Amino acid sequence: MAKVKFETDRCKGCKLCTNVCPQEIIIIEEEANIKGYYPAAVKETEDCIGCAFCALICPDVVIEVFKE
Amino acid sequence: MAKVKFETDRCKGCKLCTNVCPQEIIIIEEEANIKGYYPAAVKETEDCIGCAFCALICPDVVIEVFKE
Amino acid sequence: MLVELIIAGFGGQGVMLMGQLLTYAGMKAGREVSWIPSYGPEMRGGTANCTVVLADEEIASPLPTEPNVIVVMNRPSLDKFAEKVKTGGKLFVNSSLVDKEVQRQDIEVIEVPANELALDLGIEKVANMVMLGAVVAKLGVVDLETVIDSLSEVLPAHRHNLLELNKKALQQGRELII
Amino acid sequence: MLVELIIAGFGGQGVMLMGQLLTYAGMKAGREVSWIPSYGPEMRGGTANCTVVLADEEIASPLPTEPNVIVVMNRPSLDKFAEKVKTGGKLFVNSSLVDKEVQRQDIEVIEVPANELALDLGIEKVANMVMLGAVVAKLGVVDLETVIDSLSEVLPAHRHNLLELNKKALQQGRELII
Amino acid sequence: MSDKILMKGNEAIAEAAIRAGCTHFFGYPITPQNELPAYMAEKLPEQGGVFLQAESEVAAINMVYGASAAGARVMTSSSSPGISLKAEGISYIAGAELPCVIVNMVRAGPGLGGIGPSQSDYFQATKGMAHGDFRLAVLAPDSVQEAVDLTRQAFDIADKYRNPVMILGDGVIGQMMEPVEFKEIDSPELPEKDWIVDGAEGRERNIIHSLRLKTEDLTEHNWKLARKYEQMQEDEVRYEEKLMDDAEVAIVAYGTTARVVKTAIKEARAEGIKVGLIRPISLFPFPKKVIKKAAQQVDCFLTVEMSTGQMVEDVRLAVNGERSVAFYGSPGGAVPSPAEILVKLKEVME
Amino acid sequence: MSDKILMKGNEAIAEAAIRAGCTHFFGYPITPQNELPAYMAEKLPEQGGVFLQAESEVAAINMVYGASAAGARVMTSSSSPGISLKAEGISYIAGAELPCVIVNMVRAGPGLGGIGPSQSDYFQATKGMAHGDFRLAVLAPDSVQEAVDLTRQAFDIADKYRNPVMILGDGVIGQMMEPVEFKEIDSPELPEKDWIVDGAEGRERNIIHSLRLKTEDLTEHNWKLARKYEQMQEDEVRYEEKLMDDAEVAIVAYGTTARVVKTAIKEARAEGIKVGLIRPISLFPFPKKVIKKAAQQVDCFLTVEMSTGQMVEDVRLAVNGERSVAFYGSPGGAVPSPAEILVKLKEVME
Amino acid sequence: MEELAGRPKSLTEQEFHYCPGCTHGIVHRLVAEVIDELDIQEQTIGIAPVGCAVLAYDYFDLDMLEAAHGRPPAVATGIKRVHPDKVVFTYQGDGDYASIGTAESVHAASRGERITTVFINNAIYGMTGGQMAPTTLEGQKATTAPRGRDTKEAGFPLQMSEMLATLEGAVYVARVSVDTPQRIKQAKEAIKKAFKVQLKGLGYALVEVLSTCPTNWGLSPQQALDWLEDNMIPYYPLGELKSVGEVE
Amino acid sequence: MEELAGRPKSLTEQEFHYCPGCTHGIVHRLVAEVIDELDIQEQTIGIAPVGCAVLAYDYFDLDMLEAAHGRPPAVATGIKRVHPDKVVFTYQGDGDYASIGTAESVHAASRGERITTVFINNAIYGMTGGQMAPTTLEGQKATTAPRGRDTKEAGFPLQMSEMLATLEGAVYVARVSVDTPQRIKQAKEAIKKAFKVQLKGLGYALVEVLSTCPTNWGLSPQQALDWLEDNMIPYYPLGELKSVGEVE
Ligand SMILES: Cc1ncc(C[n+]2csc(CCOP(=O)(O)OP(=O)(O)O)c2C)c(N)n1
Ligand SMILES: Cc1ncc(C[n+]2csc(CCOP(=O)(O)OP(=O)(O)O)c2C)c(N)n1
Ligand code: SF4
Ligand code: SF4
Ligand code: SF4
Ligand code: SF4
Ligand code: SF4
Ligand code: SF4
Ligand SMILES: [Mg+2]
Ligand SMILES: [Mg+2]
Repeated sequence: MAKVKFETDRCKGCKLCTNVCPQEIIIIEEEANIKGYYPAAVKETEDCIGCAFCALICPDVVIEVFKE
Repeated sequence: MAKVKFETDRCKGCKLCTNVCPQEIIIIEEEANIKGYYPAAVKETEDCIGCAFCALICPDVVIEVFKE
Repeated sequence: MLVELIIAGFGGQGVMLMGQLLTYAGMKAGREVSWIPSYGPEMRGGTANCTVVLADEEIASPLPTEPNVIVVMNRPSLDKFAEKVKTGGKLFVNSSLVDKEVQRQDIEVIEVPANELALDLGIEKVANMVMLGAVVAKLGVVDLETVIDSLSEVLPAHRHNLLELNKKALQQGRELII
Repeated sequence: MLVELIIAGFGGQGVMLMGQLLTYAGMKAGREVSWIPSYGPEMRGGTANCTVVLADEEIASPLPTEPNVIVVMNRPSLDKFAEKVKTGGKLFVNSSLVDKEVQRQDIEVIEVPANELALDLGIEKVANMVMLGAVVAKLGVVDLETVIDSLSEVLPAHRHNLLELNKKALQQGRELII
Repeated sequence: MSDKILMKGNEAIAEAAIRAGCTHFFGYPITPQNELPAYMAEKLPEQGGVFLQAESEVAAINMVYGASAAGARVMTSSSSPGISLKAEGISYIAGAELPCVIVNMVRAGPGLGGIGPSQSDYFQATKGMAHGDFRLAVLAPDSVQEAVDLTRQAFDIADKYRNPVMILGDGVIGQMMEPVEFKEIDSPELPEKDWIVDGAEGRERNIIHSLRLKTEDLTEHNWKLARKYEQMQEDEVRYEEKLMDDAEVAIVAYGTTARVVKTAIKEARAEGIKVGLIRPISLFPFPKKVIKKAAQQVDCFLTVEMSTGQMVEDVRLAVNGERSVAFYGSPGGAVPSPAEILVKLKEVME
Repeated sequence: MSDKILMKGNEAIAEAAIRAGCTHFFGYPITPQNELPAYMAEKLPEQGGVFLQAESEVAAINMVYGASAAGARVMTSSSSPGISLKAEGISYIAGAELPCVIVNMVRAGPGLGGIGPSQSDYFQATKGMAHGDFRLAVLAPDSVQEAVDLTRQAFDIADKYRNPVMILGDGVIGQMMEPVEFKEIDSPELPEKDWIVDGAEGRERNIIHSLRLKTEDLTEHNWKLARKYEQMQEDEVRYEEKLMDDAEVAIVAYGTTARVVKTAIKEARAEGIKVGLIRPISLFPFPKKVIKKAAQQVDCFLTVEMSTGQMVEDVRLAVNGERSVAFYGSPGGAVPSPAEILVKLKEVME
Repeated sequence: MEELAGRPKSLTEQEFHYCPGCTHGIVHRLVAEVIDELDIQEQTIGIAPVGCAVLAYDYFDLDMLEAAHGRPPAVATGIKRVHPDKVVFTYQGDGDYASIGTAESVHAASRGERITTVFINNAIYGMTGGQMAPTTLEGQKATTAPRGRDTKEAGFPLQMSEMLATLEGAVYVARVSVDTPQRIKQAKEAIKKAFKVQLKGLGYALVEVLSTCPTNWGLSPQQALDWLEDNMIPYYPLGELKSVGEVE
Repeated sequence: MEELAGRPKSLTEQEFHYCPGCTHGIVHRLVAEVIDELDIQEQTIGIAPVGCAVLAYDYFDLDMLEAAHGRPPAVATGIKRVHPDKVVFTYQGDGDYASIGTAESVHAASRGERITTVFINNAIYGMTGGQMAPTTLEGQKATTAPRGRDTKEAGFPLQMSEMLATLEGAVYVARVSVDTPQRIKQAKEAIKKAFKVQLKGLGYALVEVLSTCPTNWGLSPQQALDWLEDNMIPYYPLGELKSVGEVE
C-alpha cells in the first residue's frame, strides 16, 4: 500500500507530476493556494502504486511518497 | 653556385646555424660585433650548397642565401 | 493635475502593459508622463508592478513615495500596497481575485471584478484591460478613446489580432464606472 | 661617508651579484645600505645594472641621480653611464671589453682589465669579482675581508664550490689597486 | 502633439547610439541594462552593423578596443560588477587613446549587492576606474530625453578627445519610459581618424599600443593625457542650475537623485525655504567653477547621493572650505524620498 | 651588528606574511612583483601551506575569496593591470566582509604602460577600486623594513575589520634590497572567526554572500561598512612627520617618493629652507587630521607624487582651503630627482 | 511506513523562488539527496553561482558561499586548498560555467582540482531574462539572438563536457537530463558518482544536467521538457563521457 | 642571382630584442614570409600579445595592435567584425593564450571567428622571468614550481590544441615545431594554411608552435632545441589535429 502527500502550499501548479503519473490520478485543484497557484493533488489515493514518479519530477519538493 | 651573406651586426652568436649546416662551414668569429656577441660567419663559401638550413633556423634573420 | 499611480499584480497579468498604455495615452493627450517598472530577480515567480506619473508640469521625481492611485490585481499586491495610497487617494482592487476587505477609511476603494468581466468577454487574459478601462474612466485624466487609439501603438505587432478584444475589455471596464 | 654607486654590464656578467655582495658587506660593516636593480623587459638581451648606496646615516633616496661611483663592465654601459658620474667621482672601466677612451676630465677613471685577470685565474666568469676587488680596495669603505666573508652568505648554496675562486678573484682585483 | 515616442531609457540610448553612427556593439548580459543589448541585437544587423554577445565583460571591452582601433563607432554597456571587470580594458583603451562609449547602469554594491538604483560607482567612474593616470568623460542623464541627447554627445566627445566616455545611469534611467524626441543634430567637426588599423593599404602603417618602455615617452604621454583632461575641463563641463538665483542653500545632486531633489525643492520652496539645485551633468569634467561661484552666494551646500558619500568630495574640493558641505546618502538600491531630503535640508540649515 | 638580513622588498613581504601566519597564496605572474610569489612557491609548501599559481588574476582573487571564507590567512600580489582585473573580486570580498591582504607593486599606466615605479593607482586603491561603497585599508611602506612591519599589521587589520587590506608599493620597494629585521610581535586580540565555511559540523551553518536583495538590508549593510571605515579613521591612521617642528612648508609624499623627498629636504634645509615632510603611511585611512593641524602652522603645502596628481586631492580635502596646496608629479615610471623637487619647492615658496 | 520520496535533510525548509516547472528545483533535490545518502552534510561546502540559482545558499542546508559570476571553480579551489578533507561542490548555470567562467572551469578541470561541479545547461540565461547562452541551440531564439542563433555570427553551441573531457585532470564527466523520472534517477546516480570521485580524491568531476527554462523558452513546463528531449538531447548526447578510476 | 632566403618584406628593419637563440624570431620570420607569399601585407592586421613578443608591433611591417594580456582573440574579433574582408591574426604565448586568455581563446574558436592564431608554446612564461605556464611539463622547473611541476598541485600540462580541436568553429588546428630546418618548413606550411583558411572564410585557424626559451630553461640555444625535441614533442605530438574544408 502506497501513500502520497502533497504539501499544497509549496505547489506551483506546473503539472509535471500530473503528466508522469502512470495511474493518472493526480489532478489540479480548482482553488488557488496561498501563492495563487492551482495546486496538484491526488484524489483516488487508493490507486497510487508508490512509483514516486511524481515526487521525482516535482521541482518544488511538494510530494512525499510512502509505502507500507 | 650558392652564396650566403651574414648581416653580422644582427647576429647574437646563438650558434644554431653552425649546428645545422650540413657542410659544417659556419664558424663563430673571435671578434665581438657591436652588440658584443661573437657572430657567425662562413669561411669556405665555395663549399656552400645553398640548402638554406642556416637561414631557416636563424632566429634573427641574419642570413641571406642566394643561388645562381 | 498630478496622477501618481502604481499598478501591481502577478507576473503574467499584464500590469506592465496597463501602465504603458496609460502612459502612452497620457503622452498623446499632451501630458508629461513617465513609466517605471519593478525589475530584476524578485520578478521570478513573484509580483510585478509599475509606476506611472501623469502631470501637467515637468515631472520631478518619477518615483512617488506616496502615490495617489494604486491598482492591485491580486492578493499579494494588496497586502504590499494598500498602505501606500496617499490619504484621499484611490485604490482599485481586482475583486475577482482579492477577497480581503480593505480597512482604510481615508481613501476611496473601487472594486472591479476584472477577471469575471473578462471571462464574460470570453478570455480571462484581458482582465487587465477591463481594470484599465475602469481606472481611466474613474480618473478622467485621459479619454478612453485616446487609450484605445494607443493600443495599436503599444501592443507589439504580433498581438494586433487582439486589438478589438482589448478595446472591448477597456469599454467593459468603463461601463462599470459610469 | 656616502657612496652612491651604479654597476652596469651585460646580462650574465654578474653585475647584480657584485652589487649585492658590496651591499651585504656594507651591512656587515655596520653601514646603512640599499641595493636596487634595473628590472623588466629591457633586460632581455640588453644591459643590466644595479645601484648601491652605502651611508653612515639613514639612506634617504636609494636612487641617487648623481652617483659618485660608476662601474661599467662593457661598452654599452659606458655609453649609457659615463656622463652620469658626479664631478669628482670615480668611474671604473672594464678595460678588457671597453676600448673607448673616456673624455671626462672632472672625474677619476680607473681601468681594470677584469676579464683578462679573470682568465689568468682560469675562468673568465669571475671578472666581476676581480672588478669588485678593485672597487672595494679603491673606495676603502669596507674591508675586502668583509666582502670575502660575505661570499658564502650571498652566493646560493649550489655555487659554494666557487667560493675559493671568487675569493682569489677579489684579491686579484685588490692587488691591482694597491 | 510632438513627434515624441515613449521609450525605455535603455532602448532610447541604443537608438540614439545607432543614430549617432554607432555600428558595433559588444556586451554581456546584466540587469538592469539588458534592454540595451537586446535592442542592439534587433536593430544593428538591420543596418549592416554588428551586435555580438561576448563571452564576458572582459572579452566585450577588448572587442571594443579592437573595433575602435579598426575605426568603428562602438559601444558597450553593463552594470557595476561588469564594469569592474572591464577596468583593465578601459585602462588600455584610454592608454591607447581610442574612442568608445561605455554605459554603466549602476546597481548597488559592493559585490553582487542588489539591482536597485545606486550611485556608488561615482568614484570608480570619475577617479579610480583602473590603474594609471587616466580619466573617462562621464555623463549622467536624469531623464530619458537627456540620455538620448548625451549619447550623441558621448560619441562626439569620444572621437574629439580619442578617449572613452561613460554614460552613468542606474535602473531608473534604464528602465523608465518617458517621451523622447530624436533631434537631427549636425555633427561637430571631428578630427580625421587617420590612426586606425585596417591594413596599411597605400599608406604608412599604424600601430595602436599603450606600452611605452622609455620612461620619458611614458611621462610625456601621461602629461599629454592630463592636458586632454584639462581641455575637457575647459570645454565639456555640463550642468543644470535650478532656482539658484535667490538660493540660500544649494543642493548638489545628479541623475535620478536630482529628480527626487527637484520634488524636495518644490516642497521646500512651498515652505518658503530658499533652496536651489546644482546638477552636474558631466561628472568628469566636474562643474567645479559653478560650485565655486555658488559658494560666494549660498550659506551652505547639501549633497545628496545614492551612496555613502562620493561626489561630496568633489563638491568639497570645489567649495574649498568656503562653506560647509553636508551630505545625505541612500546606499542600498533605494531612491531617497523627497521627505527624507527635506528633513535633512532643514537640519542642515540650522 | 644586528640580526638584520639583506632582502628584497618582495621577498621580505613574503617572509613577513608567512611569519604573520599566512598559509595560502594565490597569484599570477607580473613584473615587478615576481619574487614575491616565487618566494611563496619555495617556502609555503615547506610549512604545510599552499602556493598556487592561478590561471589569471581574476581566478587568483576568487581563490583568495574562497580561502579566506574557509578561514585561512591568505594573500595575493600583483601589479597595476593585474589589480584592475581583480577589481570585481575585491568588491565581492569587501561586500562579503572577508579578510585578506593584497599587494600592489604599482607600475606606470595606463594600459600596459611601463614597469617603472609609479603611484598612479592611488585613486584606485583608496577610492574607486571597484563598484560599490567600500574601501580597502591601504598601507604604503617606504622601506623594506617598513614593508615587513606593515605586512604583519595588514593581516591583523584585515582580520580585525573583516576587510581586504592593500599594501601599496612599487618596483623600488619590491626590487630593492635593504637590511631587515623580523621582530617577534605579539598578536593583538582578534575577533574569533566563527563565520567561516568549513562544513557545518556541530554548529549552525554559515553563509558567505554579498547579495542582499532587500534594499533595507543592503542599505544597512552599506552603512555598517561605512562605520567600519570610520572606525579605521579613528584607529588605523599611520604616518610619519619629519622636521615639521619649525617647518614653514610641508611636503606631503608617500612611499618611494617620500624617500626622495627626504633627500630634497636635507638639501633644502642646508640652504636654510624650513621645510618638513608629512608622510602618510596609511593612505586609507588618510591622515587628514595631521594635515589639517599642519595647515595651522605652515604657509603652504607641496604634494609630490609619481602621478599626474591624485593624493593631492586628499591633501586639499584635509587642508580645506586654509592654505595653498601645490603639486609636483612624475607620471611615467621615473622617480623624481631631489633636484627637481627642490626647484619646485622654491617656486612654490614664492 | 517507509518514506520512498520526500524532503531531503540537506535542503532547508525555504521554498524555491524558481518559476513553476523550472528544473533547477529537481536538481537541487537530487544534490541534497546525494549528500544525505553519502552522509556528508557536515563536511560539505556548496557554492552558489550568479544565475537563477544565486539563492541556492538559502536552499541547501550546508555551509554555503555565493561566488561572483563564473568564478565558483576558483572559489571552490580556494576552499578545497584550505580544507582538502572536506567536500566542495559548485552549482553553476551555462552562462556562469561555460561563458564568463570558461577559464576558471577549464583550469579547475585541468588542475584536476578535487571538487565537483553540477552544471545546469538550460541553453539560456535564465536570471537576466533570456539572453543567448553559449549552449543555446542553432536557430533557438533569445533576446540577444532575436532571429534565432546564427552560427555564422554567434558560433556553435558549446559542448562543454566534450571539451573538458579531453583534459587529464577531469576524471569524471557525465551528461544527464531531468526530463523524465527514469533520467532523473540516472542523473542522481551520476551526481552521486561525481561526489564519490571527490571523496576518493581522484580529480575533477563534472555532471552536466540538461535543464529547462520554461519562462524564457516561452513554453509550458511540460512543453519545455518535451523541447529538451526533442532538441537538446540530440545535440548534447547523454551518458558518461569519461570515467577514470574506480569509485566503487 | 635568386634569393633563396632573406629578410621578408613584411618585417621591418628593427632588430629583435629576443635573447640569443630564442625561436620567437624564427616564427616571426615565417609569419612574415607567409604574408609576403600570400601578398596580403596591405590587408593584414596583426595583434601582439603581452609576453616576450609584446614588441612584435615593431617587427611586423603591418598595421599592428598590442592587446592586453590574453585578450588578442577578443581584440581580433573586434577588428574582424569591422573589417570582415581583411586578414587578422594574433600572435600569442602560452601564458597569454592558454592561461589568462583561456576564455577568449575558447570562445573565438567556438564562434568560428575568421581569424588566425599563432600560438607560441615554450612551456614557460618568458617575459616575466620563468614562471610556470599551463603548458610547463611535468617535473619541469619554474620559478613558481621550484621543485618541478607537480601535477597533483598544479595539474597537467594543458594540451590546448587537442582541447580546441573539439570545437566545431575551429576548422584548422595544427601543432608544429621549429627545432630543425625540416620542421621549420612544415611549420611555415601550417601557418600558410591557417591564413588561407581565413582568406576562405572557413572559420578559426590555430597553429601551435613548440618553441624554446633558452634563457628561462637555463639551457644554451642548441640544448634548448634538443630539450624541446626530447621532452615537448612526445607530450605535444606534431601534426594537423584538424583540417576541415578545402583550402587549395
Ligand atoms: C560580472 C557579472 N556579469 C553579469 C552578471 C549578470 N548575470 C546574472 S546571472 C547571469 C547569467 C545567468 O545565466 P546562467 O548562468 O545560464 O544561469 P541560469 O539563470 O540560466 O540558471 C548573468 C549574465 C553578473 N551578475 N555579474
Ligand atoms: C593582466 C596582466 N597580467 C600579467 C602580466 C604580466 N605578464 C607579462 S607577459 C606574461 C606572460 C608571458 O608568458 P607567455 O604568454 O607564455 O609569453 P612568452 O613570454 O613566454 O613568450 C605575464 C604574466 C601582464 N602584463 N598583464
Ligand atoms: S507515486 Fe506514482 S502512482 Fe502514486 S501518485 Fe505519484 S506518480 Fe502517481
Ligand atoms: S510537480 Fe510539484 S509543483 Fe508541479 S504541479 Fe506537481 S506538485 Fe505542484
Ligand atoms: S646554405 Fe646550407 S650549406 Fe650554405 S652555409 Fe647555410 S647551411 Fe651551410
Ligand atoms: S643562427 Fe643567426 S643569430 Fe644565431 S649564430 Fe647563426 S647567424 Fe647568428
Ligand atoms: S527564469 Fe528559467 S531558469 Fe530561471 S527560475 Fe525561471 S524557469 Fe528557471
Ligand atoms: S625570455 Fe625566453 S621567450 Fe623571452 S626572449 Fe628570452 S628566450 Fe625568448
Ligand atoms: Mg542558463
Ligand atoms: Mg611562454
